[in-house]
Amino acid sequence: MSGPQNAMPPIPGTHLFDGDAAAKGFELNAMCYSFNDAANRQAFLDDEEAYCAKFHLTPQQREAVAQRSVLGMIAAGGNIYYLAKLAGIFGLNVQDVGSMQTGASVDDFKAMLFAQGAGQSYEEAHGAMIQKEKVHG
Amino acid sequence: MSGPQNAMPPIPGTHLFDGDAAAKGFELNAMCYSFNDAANRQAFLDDEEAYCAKFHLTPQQREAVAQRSVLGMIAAGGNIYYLAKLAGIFGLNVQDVGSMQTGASVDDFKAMLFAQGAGQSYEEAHGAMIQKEKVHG
Amino acid sequence: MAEIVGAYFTSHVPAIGGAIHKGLQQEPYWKPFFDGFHKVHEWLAQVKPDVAIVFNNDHGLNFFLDKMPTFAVGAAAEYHNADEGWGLPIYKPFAGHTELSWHIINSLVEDEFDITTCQKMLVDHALSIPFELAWPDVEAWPVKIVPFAINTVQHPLPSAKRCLALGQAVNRALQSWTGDERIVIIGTGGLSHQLDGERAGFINRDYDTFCMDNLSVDPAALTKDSIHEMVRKAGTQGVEVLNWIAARGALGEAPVQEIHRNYHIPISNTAAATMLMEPA
Amino acid sequence: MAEIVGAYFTSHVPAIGGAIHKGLQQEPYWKPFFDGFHKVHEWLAQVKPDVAIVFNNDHGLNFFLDKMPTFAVGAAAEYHNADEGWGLPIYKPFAGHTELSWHIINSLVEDEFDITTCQKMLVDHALSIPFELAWPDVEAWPVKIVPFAINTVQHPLPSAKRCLALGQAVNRALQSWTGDERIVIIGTGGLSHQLDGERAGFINRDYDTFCMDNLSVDPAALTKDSIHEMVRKAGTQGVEVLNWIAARGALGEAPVQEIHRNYHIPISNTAAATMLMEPA
Ligand SMILES: [Fe+3]
Ligand SMILES: [Fe+3]
Repeated sequence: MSGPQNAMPPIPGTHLFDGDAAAKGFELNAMCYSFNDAANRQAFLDDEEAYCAKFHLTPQQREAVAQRSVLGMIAAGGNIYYLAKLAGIFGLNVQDVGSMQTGASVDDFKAMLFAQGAGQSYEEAHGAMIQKEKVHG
Repeated sequence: MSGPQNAMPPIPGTHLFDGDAAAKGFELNAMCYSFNDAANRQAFLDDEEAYCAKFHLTPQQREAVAQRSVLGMIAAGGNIYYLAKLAGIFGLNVQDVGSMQTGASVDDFKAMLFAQGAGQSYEEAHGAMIQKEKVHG
Repeated sequence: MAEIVGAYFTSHVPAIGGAIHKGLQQEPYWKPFFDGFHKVHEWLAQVKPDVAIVFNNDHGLNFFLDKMPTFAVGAAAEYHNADEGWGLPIYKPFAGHTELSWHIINSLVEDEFDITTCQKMLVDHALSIPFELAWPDVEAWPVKIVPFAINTVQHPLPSAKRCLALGQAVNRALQSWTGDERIVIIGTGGLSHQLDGERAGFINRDYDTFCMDNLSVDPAALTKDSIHEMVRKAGTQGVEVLNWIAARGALGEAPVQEIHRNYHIPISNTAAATMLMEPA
Repeated sequence: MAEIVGAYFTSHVPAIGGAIHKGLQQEPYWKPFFDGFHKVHEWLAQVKPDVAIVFNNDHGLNFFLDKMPTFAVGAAAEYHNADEGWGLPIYKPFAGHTELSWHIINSLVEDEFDITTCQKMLVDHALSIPFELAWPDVEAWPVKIVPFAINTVQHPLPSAKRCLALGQAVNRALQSWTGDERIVIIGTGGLSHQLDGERAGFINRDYDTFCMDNLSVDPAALTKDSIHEMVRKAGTQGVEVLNWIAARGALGEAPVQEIHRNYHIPISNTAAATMLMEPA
């Protein structure tokens, strides 16, 4: 893709949902979009394999969904606004999802947010969180 | 509606499908849009009353559809691109629809088009058509 | 002639809806955020708007990637919320102001904005939560709405400059509207936050402060960054500040004063902010 | 670098598809129209395009009034035709050029065009018939496509000036594309016709001639009329000439020469026209 943003220095830990991602992730996002409907959420819970097949997920997408890997889903073109609906099926909120992506516990992820509220920069708060995971993880 | 075009002198015999019309005609156009699907066309043919009820046509719209009045449907907010799909159910093409709206026979409507092809202006060709309808009609 | 009474800006994090539903407004976690709304209630009671022009973004309820508009404008008589996938209670419906919608749509297309016109449009928490915050405990909303949805989902997003211009064009449309409504402008979303990627949890107080300091007095200052730079500074979802920028544009180019500000980190993963502005 | 080989314009009346289907090309009614395509076939065989940028309009197959975009751009890998309500045979599918689509989309949004991006898009007779006319009897289309749908259904329509500017912005996008494709620009629809109202059957040879005479040498001449004036002169559906104007814009601002023209009244209710243009 030759969009103007490709000339830009990348943003660490950040994946823009651009044309490449949108093209790659169409099926996965379509499946997640279907979860606006409660009956579809139930159908996924009843038979995940069949439901994913119905949406023609790519092998990479299917694998990421099976592993509940949010970063894997994003790498496979998933957009967080749609993925959040899949997370909702499992009762996961955006802090759970944040924890899954950062490798920190949910409590440590929350503490990182509070630290920013208390005046730390993201870099300070994030650094402390990662340090803690290393020690306790 | 206070769109800029309202300041314009009206165009005789012409109904712009503007916001007023689009708002007024939504249900009728939604029904006609559904006729892209063959099963829906059949459902309309099987039970016109029930099918119109399903789309909540206004009384004015229902009346115009019942009377097969194209001008009536346009007055009720119908857009010709969608209405053409309703006309298609009855095997009517755009020249049939032209005849219905001008009050001329289909042959005379076609002759009016040929006359423009032969070099007459619309006003001349249309005038002749109307004259003929008066004599024969 | 219609009067623009001012603008109301707020974050719209879904969890806020949960807190309202459970009555947690006085809990220590929520109080610093909800306390920012006393002034909003007071102001709204005083300026008594009857129409709201709302700039927000869809989060995958009404729009999908099959047809993703840059700018969508509602022209419906009613707007409904629906299940967004979390099985939460459905928010109250909104009455549309269709005549004003079409007036604005006509004016915007004349002004070379290539909008998508929506005679049906589901609205999600990005519209409902700011209303729940502004008018708690009402049976029905006291204002009719004209909603705008700005694409903050799929890049390329419209630039901040284009969003400000959109808002300014809406202001011109309102200037030529002959009704006598009292109009409030609403911008929702932001401020800095990032839900996705290894940088999830990113917040940027400095950038948010820059945005809040300049929005009233020099909104063009917010339009100097490219979308890419805005994502870097505000986070992937922090670009929702585009809604604020468009809303600021709709206040017009005459001087505007900030009359209220509240800012609190964190609400969910987000730096939550609330502001009020009035014509100076 | 990619090369723009030229532009092909044609009417797209549904009845043409019926005539092709029934093999009526040599019938007296149809011959004057189909004879205009010998030169098109010859030219395409000579310039050998492998990508087509197509400006056309949806007739109620892909878009409805719930979400009506001013300008929609396809970004799909495949585009399918479907039943348009008349039960006619379904036309062949088209391969999309997704990379070029996204390049153009990025460039257009950067250029402040507020497009709707469509990763799924059904295409109707307005796209299929020009292809059936240009490449009769092929198994599969020899070009990949990037389709544009311009709103000619629901007023307000984009002005002719805005459509020309859209095309010119597409040209800029093509100039910055690093592929080596041979690109043909296609504009479909028109010329003068009116299907609805008491003025149904209206045709205007003088206005069509003005459009065809100026399109190559002075396209801006076609942008002086408001949409309202264009409807007056071209008929309610004659405004499809907006597709031709956008396509002309995509040829760029360097000189262009007309190399072929055919014009015949009537095909169905329409003044049918076919043109070819090349960089001068
Ligand atoms: Fe949001
Ligand atoms: Fe057409």
